[in-house]
Amino acid sequence: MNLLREMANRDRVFDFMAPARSPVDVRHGPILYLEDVSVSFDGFRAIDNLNLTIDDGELRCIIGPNGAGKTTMMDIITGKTRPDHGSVWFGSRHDLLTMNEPEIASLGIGRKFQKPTTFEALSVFENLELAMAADKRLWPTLTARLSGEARERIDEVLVTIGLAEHRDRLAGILSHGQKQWLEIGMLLMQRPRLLLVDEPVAGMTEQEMERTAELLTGLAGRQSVVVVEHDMGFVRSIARTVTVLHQGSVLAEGSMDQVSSDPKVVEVYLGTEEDA
Amino acid sequence: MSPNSPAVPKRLFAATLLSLAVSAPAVAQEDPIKVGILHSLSGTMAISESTLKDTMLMLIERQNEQGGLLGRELEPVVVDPASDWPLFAEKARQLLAQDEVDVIFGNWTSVSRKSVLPVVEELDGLLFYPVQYEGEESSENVFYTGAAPNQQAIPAVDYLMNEVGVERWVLAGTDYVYPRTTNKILEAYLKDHGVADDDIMVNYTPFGHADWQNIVSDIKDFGSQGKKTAVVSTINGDANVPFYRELGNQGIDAADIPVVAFSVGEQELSGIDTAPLVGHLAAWNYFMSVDTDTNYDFIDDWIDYTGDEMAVTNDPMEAHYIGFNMWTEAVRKAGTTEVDAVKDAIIGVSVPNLTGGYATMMPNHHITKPVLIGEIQDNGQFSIVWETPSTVAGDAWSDYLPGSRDLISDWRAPMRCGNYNVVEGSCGGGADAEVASAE
Amino acid sequence: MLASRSWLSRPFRERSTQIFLGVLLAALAVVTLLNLVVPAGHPLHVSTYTVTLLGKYLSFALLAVALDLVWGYLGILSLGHGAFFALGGYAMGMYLMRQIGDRGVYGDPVLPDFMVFLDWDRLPWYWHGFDMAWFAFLMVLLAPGILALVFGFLAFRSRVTGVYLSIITQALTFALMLAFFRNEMGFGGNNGLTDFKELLGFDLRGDATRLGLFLASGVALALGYVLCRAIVASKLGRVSVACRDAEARTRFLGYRVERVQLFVFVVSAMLAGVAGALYVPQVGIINPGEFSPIFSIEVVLWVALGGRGTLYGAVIGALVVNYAKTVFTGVMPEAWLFALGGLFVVVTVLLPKGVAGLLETLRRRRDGEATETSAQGANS
Amino acid sequence: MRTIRSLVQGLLCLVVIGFAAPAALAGADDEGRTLLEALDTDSYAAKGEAVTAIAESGHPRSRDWLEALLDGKLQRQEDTGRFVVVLANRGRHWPVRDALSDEELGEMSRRDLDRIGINNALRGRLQNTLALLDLRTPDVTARREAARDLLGEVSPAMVEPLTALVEGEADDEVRRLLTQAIAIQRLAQGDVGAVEALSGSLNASVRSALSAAARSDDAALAEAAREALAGIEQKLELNGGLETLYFGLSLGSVLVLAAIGLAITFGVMGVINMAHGELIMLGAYTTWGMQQLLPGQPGLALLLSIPAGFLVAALAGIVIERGVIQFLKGRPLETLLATFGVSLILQQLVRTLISPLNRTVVSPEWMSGSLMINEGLSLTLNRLYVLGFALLVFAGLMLVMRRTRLGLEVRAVTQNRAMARSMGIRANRVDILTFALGSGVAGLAGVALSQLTNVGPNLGQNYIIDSFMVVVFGGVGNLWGTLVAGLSLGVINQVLEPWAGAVLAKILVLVFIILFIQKRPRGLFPQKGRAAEG
Repeated sequence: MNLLREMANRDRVFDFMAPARSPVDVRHGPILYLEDVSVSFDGFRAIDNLNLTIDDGELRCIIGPNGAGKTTMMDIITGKTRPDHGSVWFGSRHDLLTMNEPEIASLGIGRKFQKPTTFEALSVFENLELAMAADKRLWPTLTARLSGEARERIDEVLVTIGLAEHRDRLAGILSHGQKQWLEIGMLLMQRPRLLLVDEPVAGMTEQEMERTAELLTGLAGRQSVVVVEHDMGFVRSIARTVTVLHQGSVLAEGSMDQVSSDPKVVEVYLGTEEDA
Repeated sequence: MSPNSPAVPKRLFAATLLSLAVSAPAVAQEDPIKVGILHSLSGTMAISESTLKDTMLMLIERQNEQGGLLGRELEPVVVDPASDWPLFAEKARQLLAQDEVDVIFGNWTSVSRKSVLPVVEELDGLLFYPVQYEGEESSENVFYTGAAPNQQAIPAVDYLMNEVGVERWVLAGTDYVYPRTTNKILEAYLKDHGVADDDIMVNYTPFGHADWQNIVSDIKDFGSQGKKTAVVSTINGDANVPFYRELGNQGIDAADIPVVAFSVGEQELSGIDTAPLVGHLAAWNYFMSVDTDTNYDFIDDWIDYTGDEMAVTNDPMEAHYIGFNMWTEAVRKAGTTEVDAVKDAIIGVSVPNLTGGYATMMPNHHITKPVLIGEIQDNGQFSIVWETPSTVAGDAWSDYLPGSRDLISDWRAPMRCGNYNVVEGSCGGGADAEVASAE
Repeated sequence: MLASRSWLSRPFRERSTQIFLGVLLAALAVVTLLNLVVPAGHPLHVSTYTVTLLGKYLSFALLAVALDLVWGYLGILSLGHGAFFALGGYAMGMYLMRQIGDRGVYGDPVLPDFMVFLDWDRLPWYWHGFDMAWFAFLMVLLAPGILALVFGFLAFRSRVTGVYLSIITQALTFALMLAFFRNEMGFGGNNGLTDFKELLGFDLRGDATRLGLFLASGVALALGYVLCRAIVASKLGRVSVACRDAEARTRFLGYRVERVQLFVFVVSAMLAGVAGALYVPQVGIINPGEFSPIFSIEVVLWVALGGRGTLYGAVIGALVVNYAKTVFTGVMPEAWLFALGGLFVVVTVLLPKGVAGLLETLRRRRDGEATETSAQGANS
Repeated sequence: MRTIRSLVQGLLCLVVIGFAAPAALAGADDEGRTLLEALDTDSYAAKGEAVTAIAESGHPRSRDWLEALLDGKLQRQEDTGRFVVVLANRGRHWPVRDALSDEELGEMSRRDLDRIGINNALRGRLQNTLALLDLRTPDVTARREAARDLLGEVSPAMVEPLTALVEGEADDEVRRLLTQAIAIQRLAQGDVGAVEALSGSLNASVRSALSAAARSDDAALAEAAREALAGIEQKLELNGGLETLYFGLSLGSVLVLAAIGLAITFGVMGVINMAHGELIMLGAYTTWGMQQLLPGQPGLALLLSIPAGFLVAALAGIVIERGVIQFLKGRPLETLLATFGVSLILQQLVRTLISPLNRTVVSPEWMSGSLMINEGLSLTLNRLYVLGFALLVFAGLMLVMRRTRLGLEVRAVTQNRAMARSMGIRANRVDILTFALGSGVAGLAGVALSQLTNVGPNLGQNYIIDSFMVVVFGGVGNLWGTLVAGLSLGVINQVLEPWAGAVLAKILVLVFIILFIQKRPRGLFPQKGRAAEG
């Protein structure tokens, strides 16, 4: 009986009543913090004691040969893969390892996949609409109506990614490059604090690459951006700090020049550069 | 194509010729009498039911060769309810409301009959149901030409108890109403005859059960307790083959533990390697091996009709044979195919059965039948080892079930009731309303 | 917020829904007129037999719409939707059984005949309450709804997808079929529930009741269609399409994919339950056969044949296949399976998007439209 | 037996004297006719006497008569009263042979013949009589068989002659069995000493006799019997466990066989082949057809059915692949629709072309009966063969997939079609071959199933659901998974069955699969790697 009363009286906030987004606390340091993270698949160590820190507002490029663990690292940050041990913190308040993908996404971590993944049966506009930051719980989604403000914001992004005239086309019939842009657009609609961008320029022309570089550098400062990329030219054009991953852990870190003169990096890369 | 198809154009051709001929005005001018045939031609029950459709077609063809009925030709209307129970109701409705048939011969499973029953009652049709069933039913519109439990199960158990000296009983059945009821009746009957609870083992399996290893092993164990043991099997259709195979392979033969089956007839045996089954028993009201001239004639007809020298006849076919003859007899008696007149006329009608006696339609819409016990032979036939001295009248309501002990059925005026309670002296259940609305 | 702007009213502003509802309601009205006004002998008369048959088709159509909602828009191929349909049917059947009262053959005021028959001395607990219509109708929704909720919760939480999900839905309905076949379960075993007398006081044999049931099925189909359209046209509908095509992506956008799936799945199951409840009084029997996996596969075939992911295609598919079945089983009882089997093969090979896809192509050809927007349908 | 013999001989004398008149030539025939006449009676008791008389007569044809009688083939022509032996009794007209002169008489109508009927009691007596005759044959196996048949069947009158036989018997096993057979009879007479000879035997008749004795009023006897029984029960328990395991493996092997073809068409190619069951059915019908072609040689027919069943089903598979599935590349769900249509057509085709009825497939001699491990545990031979066959098929498939060019190409095409094509693999050809392989294996399953269950149009439907369950439970695309899944589901089912009943056991297995898939959403052996993710 007492227990019941206690339950009833307690000034308790239920999970589903709590706001979906809670502010990220970056007063005490980095926005993303990975420590001693390891994961292995069937005995193969994809990530091996990885330590990585991303500061708020930073633009970081991560490079590394195939199989270095780049995508797996992204999977861990976004909650798709659980590490065997280690800790992953978003700001100083949020332990990402205790959350699932939608929760992590709601915190403000956006991700662009290596292979562009858009909703092919929906129009470009609808793709962006779904990505837009909003109350993404069930009932609000069901009853949601598009406000004029939201519409403007979508149109704005459509212009930014150069797909304004393809607004009502199905995403499925866009070209590879256009899909890349659409996915970047979806990232922008999410208004994330941290963007994880996996190979953004694959399949893009020179001009498109330049625009992407502009866009990403423009984002940095307000938002933190982590770019995984193979294209060295592109990396050189945007990078301030570069991290080199090799066999699941950090091989080197520093400016592009520092890194590229590092003998360990050269050794690793010379063997594998060609098929990158 | 099915064996009967050549007959159809031939018959049509003959009918056309007849209609052209001046000498046969009666056949040509009046509408044919429509006979609905409601048997599954596809799905799980096609195995059993499709021959019944052919039987009916044959009987109708023979009848037409003899000049039809009341000077009119008989026209079969065949539909396929596809072993789908709700579809049975729909097809019955189609036959009665759309095709306006005068009578329906059909159904095999209890559930299909239950499904059709409200439709036949609502639209006031006639249904002849040819398969042994669990009883506990008597509808004004249905004529049950198959065996009720007292015409099959009880005599079989009597035989085993008295002639074979069985003391321990395994009641094995497929889990549906017919085995459940039959086994209940048998349990009550056996206990009345002093069989202890420990000496009865009841087992139910799902439809089409294919893996009998454990159960046969249990039966073997149950049978090795020093008393003569028998299995009373109400196992349905497809499950029998693996059951008998397992029995044979685990070394149980009829001399050790005989199995008496109520659902295994010549047609089922035609799909089984019978060598290991020799000596197991079945109880029916007809066997193809019955040694009478009417039976041999029927078999010859059937073989000619199907064109298959190896074609077999079985109990439900005889039931249709009897039912069809009873109906034609009643129509002749009534002088019309009008349902109410036929219903009244048919009670008391006697026609020859195939076992050398007569079948009479009783007031409860069940018929009189002899009960035969046969042992399986290696050629898929039964050798008759025992039969009741006279025919047994079908009992709609079992005397061994508490719920139905006091019920009787009599569709003659003035009672006209399918479930008259002799203790309370009233017609129970829904029949009240029916009678009221009918009058 | 204005009522007309709520998510539920959105479908009424869509042209396709307006056409659908128009055709459906017109058909209901015409059938009713032809049944009531035109005299029986007249060639245009629609007999009560046909009305009941049409009513059955309409309840199947509702089931097909329910399946299309999960399959077409959520990408979950349920091979067990017959289970929800049957549960709704059983809930209705239990109510109808209780309505028989003492008019059963044994005249027991409480126990249905089959329980007397099997010597049960009292009603099992789960049969209580079904004598009240409101409770029974609530259970028509809740029984399938709760099963879908529990099953969906487990499956979606564990992210069981694709063919694995399809097969376990099949296992679900198969297990239920075996369970309902058991006489100990207290649902009448193989015979199921039958010999119903009346519904809400109306005699089930009456022509008016049959017409009423037909109309109720039609209205239920209309409402179900509108509800599904409303969900599909909402943002949630787009999210479910997103789940269908790129589940992981949807998660990374911050949507709780499993909750979306669960919601749509439960709604669909309840609709299927309603369809079952309408089906039972019209055919007069409910038995475990409706749980059979083959029946559920057939439902999938209706949807595929009509055109998946269009809702109205599901309706067309259900009507076409069942009408064909009725005609073929009567006209060519020996060969109808060839016709039906052939139909499935031909339609799949020649009309990959079903009848709806064909209609769409024809419409576009007529309009001469070059927009590719609607050309790209759901790809499996 | 001597007592019976003297009695019968006395009777015989009387009869012979009565018929002494006929000519000497006909004398032998007359004796035979008299013996047979005695069988033509309605009383089974009198028939029993007549059987003994025949056995004791030493007539050269007596054994033939008894066997014919046992088979229901000893008949009498209605009008002439001539005794005949029917040679084949199917259909309406039967070839017959004169029972006395052994002369072929051509065909007679079934109408004109009256069968000399027997019932089970008489059948038992006949079998005993034949067994007694067999006990004198030089063939040891036949003697053992005969001795085993006598367990529990010995009548008081037989004790004495049997005891004499035991003394003259050379084979230990026959001696042991006969001693037990006699002991059972002595036990029934209340002889405590007989228990000793019986203890330790697992034979069902022995147990039955001991159980009866344990209920007897004689306290000492009951006690001794109970003790002996306790010992037997203990041994049986161990056997019971082994037996359940065997049952489970056997059921599992059926599941594996049914599913393994699907593991290829569905698991490897991604075709949701609803017609898989009907391909199994085709294999079973091939066995039936083969037996029709080779009447009287069921074993040879069965062996030939293995390649034939494979070919028939594989050809059907090729037709389905070319006719339907090749148009549905990359639309797996639509293969479900189309192949379901194909399955309906195939079923109805069998119904119309062959028959809606089940067909008889005969088990060859070497597959009937069981392999006796000990008296309490015997493994049914047909299931043992099926188990072995399933493992062989599995091994063969593994070999094809792992060691042949085809297997390599199949794996290449399924992993990356475009890449495989660019490397010069003819993907279409690989598709055809893969589908044919999967279908052919389904045909093999059909050949095996024809030995266990019905051969009818519904055969396929009974296995299609189970097959999908097994493949999915094992992990799509993994042959080992299918093997392990099939066997383990079989064992689980059989372990549960005695405890929960057949229906509930099956339901529990299904629930288990549902829950297991929650735990491992991609089956027992999931396909690995990022490629498998959606």
